Amino acid sequence: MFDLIIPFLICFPFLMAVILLCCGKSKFGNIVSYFGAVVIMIASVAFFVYKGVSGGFAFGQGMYVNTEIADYVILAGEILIVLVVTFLSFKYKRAWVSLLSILPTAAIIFQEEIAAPEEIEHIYIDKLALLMIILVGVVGSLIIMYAVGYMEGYHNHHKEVQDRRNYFLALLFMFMGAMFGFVTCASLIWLVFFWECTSVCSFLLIGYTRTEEAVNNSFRALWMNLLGGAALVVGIIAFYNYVYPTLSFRTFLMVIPQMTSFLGAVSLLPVFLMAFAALTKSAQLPFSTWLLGAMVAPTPSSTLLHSATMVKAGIYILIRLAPLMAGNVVGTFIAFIGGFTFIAASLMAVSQTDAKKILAMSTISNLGLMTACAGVGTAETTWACIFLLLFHAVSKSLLFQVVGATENSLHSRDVEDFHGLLYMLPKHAMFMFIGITGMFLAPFGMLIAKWSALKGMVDGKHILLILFIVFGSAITSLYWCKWMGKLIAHPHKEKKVKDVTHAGEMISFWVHGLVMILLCVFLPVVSVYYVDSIIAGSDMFNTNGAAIPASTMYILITILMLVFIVPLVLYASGKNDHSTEKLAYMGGINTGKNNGFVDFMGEEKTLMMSNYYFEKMLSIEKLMKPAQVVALVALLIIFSMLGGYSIGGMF
Amino acid sequence: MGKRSVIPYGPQHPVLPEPIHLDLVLEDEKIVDVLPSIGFIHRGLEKLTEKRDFNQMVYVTERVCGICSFGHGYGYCDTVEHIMNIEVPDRAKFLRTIWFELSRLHSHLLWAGLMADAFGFENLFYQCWRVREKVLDVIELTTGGRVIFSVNKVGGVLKDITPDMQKAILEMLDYVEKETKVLEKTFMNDYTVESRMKGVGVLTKEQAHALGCAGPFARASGIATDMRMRGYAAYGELDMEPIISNDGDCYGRCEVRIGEIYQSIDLIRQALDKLPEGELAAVVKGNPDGEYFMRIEQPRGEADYYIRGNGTPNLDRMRVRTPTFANLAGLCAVLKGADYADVGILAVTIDPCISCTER
Amino acid sequence: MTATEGKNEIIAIEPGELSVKAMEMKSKGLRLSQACAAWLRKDEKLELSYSFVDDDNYDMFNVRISLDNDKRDTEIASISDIFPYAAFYENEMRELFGANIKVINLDFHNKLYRIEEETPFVPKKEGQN
Amino acid sequence: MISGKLISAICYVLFAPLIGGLIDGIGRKISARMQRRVGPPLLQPFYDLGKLLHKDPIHVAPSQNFFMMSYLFFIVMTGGMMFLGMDILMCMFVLSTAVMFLYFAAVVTGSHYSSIGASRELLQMVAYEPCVLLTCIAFYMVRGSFETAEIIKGDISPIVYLPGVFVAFIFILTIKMRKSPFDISTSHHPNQEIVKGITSEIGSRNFGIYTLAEWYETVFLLGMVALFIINSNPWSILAAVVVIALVYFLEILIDNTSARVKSDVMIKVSWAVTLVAAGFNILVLIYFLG
Amino acid sequence: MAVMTFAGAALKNFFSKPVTTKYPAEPAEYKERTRGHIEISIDDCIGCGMCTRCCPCGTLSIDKIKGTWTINRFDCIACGFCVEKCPKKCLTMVAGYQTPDGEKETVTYTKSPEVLEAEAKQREEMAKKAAEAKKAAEAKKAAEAAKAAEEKKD
Amino acid sequence: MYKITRSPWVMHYDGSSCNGCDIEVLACLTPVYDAERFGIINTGDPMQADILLVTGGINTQNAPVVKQLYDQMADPKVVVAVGVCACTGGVFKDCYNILGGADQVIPVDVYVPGCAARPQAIIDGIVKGIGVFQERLEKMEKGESLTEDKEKKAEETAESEDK
Ligand code: SF4
Ligand code: SF4
Ligand code: SF4
Ligand code: SF4
Ligand code: SF4
Ligand code: SF4
Ligand code: SF4
Ligand code: SF4
Repeated sequence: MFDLIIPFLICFPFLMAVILLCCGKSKFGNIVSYFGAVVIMIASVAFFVYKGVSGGFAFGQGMYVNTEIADYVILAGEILIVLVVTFLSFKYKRAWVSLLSILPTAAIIFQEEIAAPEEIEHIYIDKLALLMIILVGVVGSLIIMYAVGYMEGYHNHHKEVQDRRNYFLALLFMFMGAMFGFVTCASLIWLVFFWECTSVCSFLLIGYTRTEEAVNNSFRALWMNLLGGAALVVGIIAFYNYVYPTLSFRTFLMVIPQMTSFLGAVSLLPVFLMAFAALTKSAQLPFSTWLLGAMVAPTPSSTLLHSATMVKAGIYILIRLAPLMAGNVVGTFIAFIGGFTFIAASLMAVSQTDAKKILAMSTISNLGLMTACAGVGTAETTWACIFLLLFHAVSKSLLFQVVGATENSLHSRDVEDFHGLLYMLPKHAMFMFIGITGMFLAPFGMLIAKWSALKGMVDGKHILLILFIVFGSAITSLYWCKWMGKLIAHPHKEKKVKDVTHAGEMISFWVHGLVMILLCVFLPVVSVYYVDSIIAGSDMFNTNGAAIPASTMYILITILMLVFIVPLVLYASGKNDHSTEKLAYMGGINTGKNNGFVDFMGEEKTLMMSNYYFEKMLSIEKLMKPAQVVALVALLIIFSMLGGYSIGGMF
Repeated sequence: MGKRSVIPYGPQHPVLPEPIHLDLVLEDEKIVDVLPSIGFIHRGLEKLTEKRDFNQMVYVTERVCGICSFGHGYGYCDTVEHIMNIEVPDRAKFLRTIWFELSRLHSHLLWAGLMADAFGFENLFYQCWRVREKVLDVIELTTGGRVIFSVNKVGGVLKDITPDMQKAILEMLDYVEKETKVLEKTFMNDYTVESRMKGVGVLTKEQAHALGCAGPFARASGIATDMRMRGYAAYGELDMEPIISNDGDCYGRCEVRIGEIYQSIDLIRQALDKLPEGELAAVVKGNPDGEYFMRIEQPRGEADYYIRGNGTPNLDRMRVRTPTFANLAGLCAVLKGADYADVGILAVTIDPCISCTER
Repeated sequence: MTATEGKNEIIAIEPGELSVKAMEMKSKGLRLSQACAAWLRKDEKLELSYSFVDDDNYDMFNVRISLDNDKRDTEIASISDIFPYAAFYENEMRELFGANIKVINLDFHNKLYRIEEETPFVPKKEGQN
Repeated sequence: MISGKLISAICYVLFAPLIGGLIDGIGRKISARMQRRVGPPLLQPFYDLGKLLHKDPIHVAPSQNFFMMSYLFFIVMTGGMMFLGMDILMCMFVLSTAVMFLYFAAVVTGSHYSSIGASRELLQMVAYEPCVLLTCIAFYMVRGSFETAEIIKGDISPIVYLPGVFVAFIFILTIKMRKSPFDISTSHHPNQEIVKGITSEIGSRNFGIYTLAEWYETVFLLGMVALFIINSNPWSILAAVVVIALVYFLEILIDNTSARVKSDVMIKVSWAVTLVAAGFNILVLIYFLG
Repeated sequence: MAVMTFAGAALKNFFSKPVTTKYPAEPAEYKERTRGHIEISIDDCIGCGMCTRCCPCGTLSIDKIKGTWTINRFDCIACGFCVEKCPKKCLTMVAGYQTPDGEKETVTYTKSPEVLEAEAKQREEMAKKAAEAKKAAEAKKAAEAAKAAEEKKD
Repeated sequence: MYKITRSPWVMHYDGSSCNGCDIEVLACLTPVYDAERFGIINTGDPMQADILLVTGGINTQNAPVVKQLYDQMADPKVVVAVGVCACTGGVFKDCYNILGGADQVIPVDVYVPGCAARPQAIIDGIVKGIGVFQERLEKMEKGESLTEDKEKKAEETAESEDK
């Protein structure tokens, strides 16, 4: 009975989307959305709990072997997607993009038709899938709740954008449905469908405002993702025809290591193509630009793309592929690209003042770290990868939402304008603080994940990756610290800001913050009882036991909790301590306050302090192209290597 | 505008003890705009002529600045002497030259120390100032003061340099020459020092001319102007060439000043060699009536004196245009585009004297 | 090189001629070495002197504007557009002597020194205190 | 065994200030002699600390007091963890957290010198962090553990395998100890273009706390140097002390013979040294051990 | 690209004796000409006031009758102009600076009683003489007047 | 009672001085006089300074600056006026833009005469200031107000001005 939740989770969002589309412009959409979000959240949590209680955690579970009707629906869906893409690309005079949709879809349909009939499980639930479900379910629903409030404020300010908020919400729902499908399906055909589905949804979301920039960016996102999709299709076809004739994803994962011994590099080609697809989806270099462009859309869509869904789809695939990449050339190159993206994106993040751009660059960079971990493919790094994914999803979602809400109140999302935010919008500043600490600081989990990643890479003797990480993490701290410093700094001007944040948004913040803290506190529990067993799962590493011994873990956590608690104690104890307040030092010419000084004319001037950005050196304009070239070259090298082998192997 | 910092520099700042204030606009640490503000040290001493007679004014003028105090006293006296047509005895001219160069020596060593201090080289600062103490010893020996000499008067000098003192001076010169070689090695060759000076605050010859720069600041940009070439005091009888550099950056300015340390040593030796016998001062009668423009070379560059007498002991106008005043525009020019970390260094490379700038 | 004392001339001009003169000096490649004002107590006269110097032969030309007491408010066009660094001198002359110099490129509005007393070097005019 | 570690950690907490202060005093004396002057008395740092703690506490923003206390706490914790024989990589993460609190204490005032100093402190972190992490990793490669208790147990001193890393670490030490040419965020001398930089707004008691934290940090950092030397042979401790003395003297000499460079040069040079010395060393290590 | 070029000098310094003077443990040495502060041999002063008039700071004051000479040492720039101008050469510039203090007190030198007495006497005498002279003059005048009157009569 | 006399950190502010006294203040720190023997450190930062050395007189523009720097210093604190300019205005006291010595705006504890004040005199002045410093600390720890003390001082100087 509970197993029906899976199709429910996939279909219900689509249903909600349809309802929303029918709502037109009415306010009714808000209620529908809240309802839908709550239902999805409850359903996913319930399913998770049920699985835990029923012992379903122990093993993976496959289902839905016979799915003829569903197959037709999916076929129809695929064709629908092609039609939509073709229509829009002709409409916006980018006809060539439609080829990227038509050809692969035709190929995969053809492949499906000619494939020998086989009995495969179409849905497969294991702990990894469950993790993704709960992540998408909870974070995604919160984002939708947040979106309802946000769009209200957004359309109040942006009169120039046509109000199609129900359409927007519908897209968000569709996206979630596709995500649920993607993480649970075990058929390669379905996988391709859901993949394309997320691509198109994100395309439509990005183009929401229909401005020229939005259209450009949305098409960039579309073609890059479709290219990934095409690679996926080619990979599947290659796998079916040259490696092993099956369309089961699980078989794919299990069979490849065995085939490598006598097929050689040919068997790695599908892995590489799939990983390549993941790179596009996870916005790794050289495909990072689409994620940056995605920011033209209203904040909830960026939140959704950046945190729990879209980009995580790529990582999800990479985690699945991790064991296949361990120690081989594909893994090495994927890890290289990941590591390189980590450091390059961090560098670019340093030069940004736009909060959303910083978040975007940091997303790309963190995804790079995850990609690198997956690419290394040992149990330890995969453990780290999963934790990174978990923490990143939560804190990024929180950060995006807070930034969006702050922007609605402050009318700016420039970090420089966040100067003294703590005194203007204290709650927002606090949540930003939590989000940022979650991203890189003790005691939050990212740090432990990083620790483990480093250890794994040292064990694997990946010197280049180690260098990427040690240099990259130094840079990471730089841009986050800068931001945090801005929040608490003494304000330039005592300005009052009207807080227009909706209750729905606030609830979302609180839940995120709470989840964040709980995750930290229960990190060992999560690790020992959950993540470790993903790693030990049958299609992962089969190694029994944790990647990091629980005892070490507990010590670390104790220390880190101390780190958390002691300042609070100090803060409390320091409250009624005697200390005299002095004016800040300004060479003796402050005008009786800390933010004004006597200027050259003897008049008062406001003291402004900005952070460092190194714009001339590190701007995106300057670094993106060369970084893309490096990554592209790496891709070409591995591609020609594998292609060469494969062609050689075929004849 | 968001990425810009607007901050004050000074008036109280340990790198440059003198109070000058700059409004800076920074991008990261790059200076994009600068506005100077002075007046923290303006006394209005030029107006004291109404209350003090022209003989007392010698002591006031000496206190235009405590570093080239001698030069100001000299410039003032020379201008008055021109107006009153006083023929200063030759010995006095030579003695004045020697003291002038001693004060240049101590001033340049002081500058070198402050420069070292500005780029955070503590030990070098101490070294320079330690050497400078030797010069001060000699100055105290001959004049009785360490920084304010008070040996000038209208008509000549008050004190003589005895043969014993001459010997002491020569010994000191040898010592300073030796030590300067050590300093030169570090100032001119050290990587860390170079990284702070080479290419920092470049001013081309054209710019320097267009901005009216003076002294070593201008000479470092290749402008061969040195008022000593006008031959006042005994300079006409000594052998010298202006020292220039074509770099136009802080390194060039440092090179010029170090060259001038050697030059001063050489000039003092020459002057001692040629020191004529004779009176120390001429007799002064009457009051100045008339006007004169005088230009001399202070350690920091050209200083202009303008004096207007009206036949009474109280002058109508006593005006000092000091080198730093001329170099302010140049300073602002080199500051633009420099790093914040260079502010101290650039301020010091013009060898600023705010005290005399504002009088 | 031999020592050259250089010329030292004073050239009297009318207030209106200043810019022309400055242009002329500039075209000759001269440098403005200083500008100053003087208040002659006996003659009750305000004098402005702009000194131009030649760095090659140490010549000095002092361009002089004399203003009688009743004319001391005469407007004088700033030469700071010709010699940008004249601004400091001109600001000083205006603040301390009340010379009515107009359109200075970096105008401190009588706040270069920020002194309490107005134009301390010249006596107050009748009707003012 | 556990108790042994505990004792050493307690000793650290109790005596590090004494040792740190004394080291500071010796350093100042040596510096003075290099400048050919007599210099302050040996116990001067303690007099200074005493005075600072007796003055009226001041702040610019009230939260400074809290940030400074946290800074001190985390520095002590960093060293404590090391002397407890715990994970050295974690120590370093805690150390960065400590630095962050100092950063907060500076920026919270919004004043310009301390903010610029704080920004530069971050740049310093960017400059030294890679090397510090690589050092930990190098220890791990040599000893197979991040735990200091394990690192000191080998038969051969790690420095034998890690000469390049040692050089890089010494280099980075100059930054951490705020010595010229890398005292860019604040310096012990008042000749900084940003006055006292990150500590500009920190006075009286808070500055005392800062001083104390610096002493703890000095001992911790010199402890890191000792890790390169110490092995299972008890005599190696003596060798470590000698090496520490030499290293410290070298740091002072460097301090006394260089100008303060700018931040870009600092990052460039320290990254280059890290990459060349430490990176190459680790590469070789991978070949030989792997 | 040389680094640590100063190391040689620094090490040499390190192994040489510091140049620091022992002041204040040992008293400072002054040069003969050092302009420290002004001393007066007050009894030689004739109270002419030359010094007070020539002092650029207006530091000095005298009271001729009381026989005092007052200096504010916290105001004297030790320029030596008064020394130069004093007609009796009773002022001398002495090495050794005036010690710092918490108050800016002036110092007053008073002539010794004998000298004062002598001066007073002298003044009296002078006054007497003057009076006598006056008397004499008056007498003379009177005599002349009388004479003139007599002549008139004639 | 704790002795804080061994660690007087000074901050130097150049009022309207001619530089003569400033360079002598700096000269105190250099090898020949080496003020650090007494624990004296020249810190540029009022937050960390105990003794304010003022050189030069006070003019309209720097009066608020001196006052502010003084206010920023933590108690107990001491002011030493170095040079006759800072004591009385010295040779410039008749200038139109000189208000007088440092005591015009802040209470001065020790006056160091001289033009320029000799390094030895400056060292002596600081040492004298240290005595005041210790007294102030003792007062402060007893909970007595320091301002009273300063006000009295200011009054006194005002009186002496009147005279
Ligand atoms: S990143 Fe910002 S500026 Fe760029 S397209 Fe997106 S919203 Fe516009
Ligand atoms: S600044 Fe932000 S909130 Fe304001 S109108 Fe623009 S987008 Fe809307
Ligand atoms: S240039 Fe400076 S040091 Fe020289 S006399 Fe002028 S004020 Fe003094
Ligand atoms: S100094 Fe001259 S004026 Fe004065 S009493 Fe003597 S003779 Fe008379
Ligand atoms: S020195 Fe002579 S002329 Fe000058 S004021 Fe004094 S008495 Fe008069
Ligand atoms: S030395 Fe100079 S300042 Fe002092 S009393 Fe004599 S004349 Fe006056
Ligand atoms: S000038 Fe000499 S004699 Fe005359 S009052 Fe002064 S000290 Fe006395
Ligand atoms: S006391 Fe003398 S040396 Fe000192 S600042 Fe004043 S005039 Fe200059």
